[in-house]
Amino acid sequence: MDFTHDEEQVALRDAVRGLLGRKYADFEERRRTARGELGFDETVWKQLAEMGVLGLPFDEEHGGMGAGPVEVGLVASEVGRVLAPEPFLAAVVLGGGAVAAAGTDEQKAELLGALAAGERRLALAHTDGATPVTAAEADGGWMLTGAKEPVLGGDAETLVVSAALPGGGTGLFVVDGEACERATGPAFDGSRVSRVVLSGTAATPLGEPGADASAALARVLDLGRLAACHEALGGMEVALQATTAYLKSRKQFGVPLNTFQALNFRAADMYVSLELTRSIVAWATMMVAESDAGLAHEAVLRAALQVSRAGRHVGQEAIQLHGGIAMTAEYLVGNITSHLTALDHLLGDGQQHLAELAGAVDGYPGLDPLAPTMRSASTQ
Amino acid sequence: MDFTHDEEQVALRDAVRGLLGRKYADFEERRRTARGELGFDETVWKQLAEMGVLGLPFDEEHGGMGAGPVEVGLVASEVGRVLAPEPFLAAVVLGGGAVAAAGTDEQKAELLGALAAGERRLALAHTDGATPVTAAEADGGWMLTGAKEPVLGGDAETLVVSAALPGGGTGLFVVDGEACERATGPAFDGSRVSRVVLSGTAATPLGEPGADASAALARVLDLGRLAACHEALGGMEVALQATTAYLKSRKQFGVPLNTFQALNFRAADMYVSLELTRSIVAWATMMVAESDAGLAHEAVLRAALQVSRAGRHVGQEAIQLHGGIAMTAEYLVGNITSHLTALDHLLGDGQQHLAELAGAVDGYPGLDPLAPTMRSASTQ
Amino acid sequence: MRLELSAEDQAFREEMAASFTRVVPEEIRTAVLEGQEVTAEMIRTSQKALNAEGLAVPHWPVEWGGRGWTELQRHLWHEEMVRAGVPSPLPFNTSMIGPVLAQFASQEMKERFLPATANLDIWWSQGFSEPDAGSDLAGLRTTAVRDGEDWVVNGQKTWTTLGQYGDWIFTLVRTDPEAKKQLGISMLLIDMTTPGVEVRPIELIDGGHEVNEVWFTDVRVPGENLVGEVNQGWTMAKFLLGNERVGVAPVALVKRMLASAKERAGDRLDDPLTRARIAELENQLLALELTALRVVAHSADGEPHPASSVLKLRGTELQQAVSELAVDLAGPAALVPGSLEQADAPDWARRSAPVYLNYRKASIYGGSNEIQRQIIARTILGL
Amino acid sequence: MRLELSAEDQAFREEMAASFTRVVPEEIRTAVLEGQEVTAEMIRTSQKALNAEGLAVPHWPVEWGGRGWTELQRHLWHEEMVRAGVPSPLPFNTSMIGPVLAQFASQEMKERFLPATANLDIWWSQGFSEPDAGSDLAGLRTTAVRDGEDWVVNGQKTWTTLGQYGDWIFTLVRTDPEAKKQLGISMLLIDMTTPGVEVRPIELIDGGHEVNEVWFTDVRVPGENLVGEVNQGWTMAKFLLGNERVGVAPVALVKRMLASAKERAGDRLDDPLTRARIAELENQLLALELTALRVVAHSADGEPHPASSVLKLRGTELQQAVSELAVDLAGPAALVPGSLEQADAPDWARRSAPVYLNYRKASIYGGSNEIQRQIIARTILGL
Repeated sequence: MDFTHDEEQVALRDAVRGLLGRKYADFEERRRTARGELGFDETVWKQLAEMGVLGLPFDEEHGGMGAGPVEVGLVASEVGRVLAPEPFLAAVVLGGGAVAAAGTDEQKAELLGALAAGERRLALAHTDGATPVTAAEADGGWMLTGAKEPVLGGDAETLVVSAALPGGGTGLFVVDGEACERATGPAFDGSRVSRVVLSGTAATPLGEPGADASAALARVLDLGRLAACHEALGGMEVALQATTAYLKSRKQFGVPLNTFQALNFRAADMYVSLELTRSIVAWATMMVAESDAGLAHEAVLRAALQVSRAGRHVGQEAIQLHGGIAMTAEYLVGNITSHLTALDHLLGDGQQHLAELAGAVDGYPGLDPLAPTMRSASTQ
Repeated sequence: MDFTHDEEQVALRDAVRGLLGRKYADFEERRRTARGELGFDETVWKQLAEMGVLGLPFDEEHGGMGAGPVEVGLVASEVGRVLAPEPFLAAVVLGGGAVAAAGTDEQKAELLGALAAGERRLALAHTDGATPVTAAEADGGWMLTGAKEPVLGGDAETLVVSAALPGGGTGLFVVDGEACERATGPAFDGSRVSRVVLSGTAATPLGEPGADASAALARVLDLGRLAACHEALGGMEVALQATTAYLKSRKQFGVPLNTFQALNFRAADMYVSLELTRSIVAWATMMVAESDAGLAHEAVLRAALQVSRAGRHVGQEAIQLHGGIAMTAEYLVGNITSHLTALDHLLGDGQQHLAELAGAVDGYPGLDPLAPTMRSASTQ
Repeated sequence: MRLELSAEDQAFREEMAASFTRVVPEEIRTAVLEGQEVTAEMIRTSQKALNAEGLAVPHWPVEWGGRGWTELQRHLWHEEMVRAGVPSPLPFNTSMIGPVLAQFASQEMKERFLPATANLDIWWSQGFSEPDAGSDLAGLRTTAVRDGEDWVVNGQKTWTTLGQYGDWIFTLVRTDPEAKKQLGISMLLIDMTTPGVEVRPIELIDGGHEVNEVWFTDVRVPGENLVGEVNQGWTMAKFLLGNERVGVAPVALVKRMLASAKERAGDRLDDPLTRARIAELENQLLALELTALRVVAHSADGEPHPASSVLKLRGTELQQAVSELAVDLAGPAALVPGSLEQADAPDWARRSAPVYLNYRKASIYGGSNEIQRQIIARTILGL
Repeated sequence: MRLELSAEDQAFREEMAASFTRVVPEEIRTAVLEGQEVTAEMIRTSQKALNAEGLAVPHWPVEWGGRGWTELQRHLWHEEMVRAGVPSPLPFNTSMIGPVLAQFASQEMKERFLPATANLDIWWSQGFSEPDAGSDLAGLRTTAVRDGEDWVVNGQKTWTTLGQYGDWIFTLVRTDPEAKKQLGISMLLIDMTTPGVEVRPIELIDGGHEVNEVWFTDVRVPGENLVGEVNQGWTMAKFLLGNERVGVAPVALVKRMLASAKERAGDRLDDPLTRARIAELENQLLALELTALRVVAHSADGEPHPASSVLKLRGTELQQAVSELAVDLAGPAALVPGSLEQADAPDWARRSAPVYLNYRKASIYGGSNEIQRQIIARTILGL
């Protein structure tokens, strides 16, 4: 049992923090960049590629670094701290993750290699619009029809699209972004989000053609939820830091705000939320790294439930304890709250996770994080 | 629309407060009385009879005062303020209420007359034990078999017992207390509570023999819930008063506790809970007095849900803001919290009420307390 | 105790409901009810229509358009107005500067400004808050220096809501730099077209532009624009802030929001947790509405009921909770950009998160909820 | 990062689990697990059995029976002990006075008291709190006046838990009435059979008798019973209070309570709201347990991890929430008197409300949750 990071992991974190922290130390720079045509900074993206971050979780033979969920979490957390607009979650964790989970060796080498090199962005188009996407075989090839929305980072060069297979099950397909009818805009938190319409659009099956990729997809979604947890955790850390700093420096009625006990106690409750979240996210990360898919899925849901609760608590209180200033777009803290809200709704929110967990609640006496099955053997 | 009490109602409240407040001003006197053999003070009971309180909601022709839920609520609230151990809720509202709702004129005159005169206590035995009570006809009479527990004030002279009828439906029966196998003790809050076992015990049908009394029973339970709401409200009022008085007088670290803003804010939140509860309980009382059974039932559930939430909030915070002293049996405040807990579980708790309300939530656009149907006509 | 409204009040309520749908154009009310953008033009049209029927400023003195209604009737007027989707009359005009002018201004100033204010011929902005002057105004720095008959104003105001549409702004300015804290402050009316007045937008986290900074650089204001006496500003400010009784709890608004959320919930109403959450919110809202009714029913003598301080606190908490519910009901659709011309996600879902974020302000402005708790603890509980 | 325990720690955990069920009689553990009354005799029997196996005071210095375990091992020891239904060794002996004596007492005093303390041959009571001396002890009034070789003690202690079983009591007494606040205080060990010592029960709202007042009237205490130096009491008190690290969050206890509640829920588990409530509590408890593990895993150097202050706060909140759940699961059966010899309501249901009421204390004693928030705000956040 060890909750600490090793030297290499610390070095990775420091490097990413150095890059992103320097670039976006001034929040105005982040706003400018996010509002640019691309929505992120191409130079930073290239630098992330050079650091190996864009191939972090992929096998070395496919151009990756062979790292795991712990390292991905470290990077996501740094992204969350400064709200870096680079599409790490969308392109690497979700898009690349789908290829890594379901692609053939050839596909992995091609797509992940290009991704890791910063030459091609991927995105996972999974959430269906009103017309769910279906796949059909025609003329020895495949084509997709239907709509996906919202697609995070859906303006990527290459999309991985989930689709109902003719024989049942869900397939994953590679689609050229340019071949789709796409519209992209900023979501409420500034993330780039697309609607993707497919109308008999040519698609290449990811992995074995026609094979059900549900398990791979479920795994990727869990990896996405977990990375979102880390991103949220980074944001919450900074929100609390900013809040305590503000309470110490801002004066009202002639005295600093931290003269008011009620405010300090609420900051203390934010700290409690944050620390509990830190623990369960770290644990879920290790579960994903070390356990089978079922346990990993449950662990991710548990972490995401806690993140949902804590993210709302910390995000709302950060604004309230700041007052009006945190309502403004040019101040970091309110934007963190906005982004926490987006992360909470990307791949299922707390209430949905709770409902899933509640469904199984009578199947075991209690939880034991030290047991291999996560279940305590009996009441005793 | 008028939330105030008229002169007669104020006079009633003052009279009851005069009697109970004087008797139990010293909480030690209340403890002593509750621990006595009878569990309450016979002289006070007689005085309540003389004031007409024991016949308050019953028709004048049956020895009652012909008053309504508003007056019953006023009395219950005074009982709650001092935790008076006299069984007003058990004997008058529930026991007497059942007779008034389902009895023949003759039964009403006999039983309610004796109750109103302070000569005979009644109790409603409704909650079944492990063996639900069933009724059978034999030799031109009726007999009951099964167990009731808990029965509030079940050591009364006369019991009104609910029982499954042979032909379906629920009947109400009058049973001589001495004819049952009874055991009585103090519930956790000191209330006298019994287990009543019936083994072919002779019983007299209340009202028309063999007729389903479900509607009457439901009405009585609602009246009981409503009176419990008022009792709880009285307790909460006093709990908040005691808490603010304590915060002003008690010193810690050399200064009065009300120097600490976090504590004052929590007292303010208690006040908010109390005022919201006061409003909805007053409203439900008027609904019961003026509306049909269905609307009255829903109104009672709504009030009871709010009382459940507020009772826990106010009761828990009253203890916490006092500290250790409120954990002791000789101090009023902790006993109020205990009694609030008992009231909350007597006839269904907040979560159960919520589940019932939630079941109907898609049947109307919104609530409108000023509309005759309690429903707003449409979104607009 | 009596539940139903008196026949008179019941008739009043029905008359209000009928008037609002008759008087205010349907396209405006539909926009409000569906949560679409309400333009400044719509607000102007609506208020002029209301004013023509005597429904814009019923709480003003009768000689200036008031109606002499009871508190309960004013409550019913407000609730029916919100329920019908009528944009509330501009609060800066009708709840803030109007009553102040009616109370403190010279007859000449009243005649000049009050009719135009009621009719929204003048769109007023509020110029109280400054970067270093919050609830206590002690740090107020904007100065007005006498120069001949005029005042010369320099300084900066902030959080000026809808200031981009403002014709005039009522300001608090420091006229005696020597006086301590709230003393030495006066109220000055400033034509926003005067040279030296500059309105700068503040973008909020919901992406919208509803507040502004207003800068004053050597702005020359005629002496006659001073309200009341010099250095009487704090008195007027207190009067103004204490005067916003009606509609202090956004009950009708939250009811409308909750009913809409329920209507839009669709399949998610199959989820028992969602049903319970809605039922719980409805019950809390009912308790709040009943408290509001209790307050207005017993405030006839003009004395505020003690429970009135509960209304803003719980009202804004519920407003926020309902806006949070809407985001959860939207789910991933909340992420679909509002800027996309075509989308499957309905408009309400795409607006849900901005609305949620915007309403975080509700517990901050107009006396933050911490201030409300302070008032309850100190004034009511004596702590 | 690594999830699983090291092979050594895993073996340790299994050894603990096995030892506890082997060493402590089953009837005692059953009584604990089923929530029945645990008698003083059971506590004595259990602790003696543990002590014989070196499991009673593992955190003491090795020469007095300690085991030199890591913080993680001590955590596992404690959690497995609670899980097995073993009554915790008497905290007044093992967590409070034992470590103080080991640190501050003379060799002679250590030899006289420590073995008997570990083995519960002496049942210690705590004599710190007084009616006017809470967390800060500044108001301490019990005095000890030198008379020849002896001290003569007068005053009153309160909240003395299980004082009715006490053989000895460790007290803080004022030995220098001139010194300010916490200065001038000494620690004195008093044989409770000494004339002038009187224990008076305090009944609590759950009907139970677990705390007491202890009155001292001219109690003559041999000079040799002074711990350490005169007027060193505050130092020892701080040491004692800061020393209760292990088991600060009642994680295993709350887990046991929650598992029991779930087992007993029966039909009520069909209710989705109850299921969700349990699932939410389980998740919060998991987060707490992981935080406890994180703290112990990284406190090897003896420095408390910053997050340790979270444990008591959240631990007691969850303990209270689970006890509240149990009352709701019991429903009306919670009202069936425990005194009835026969009842259909199960024992757990009849005990549920007293347990709930009793646990209201958890957020008050041992440093109230307000004190915990203060510590977090000041020490960790620098506010």
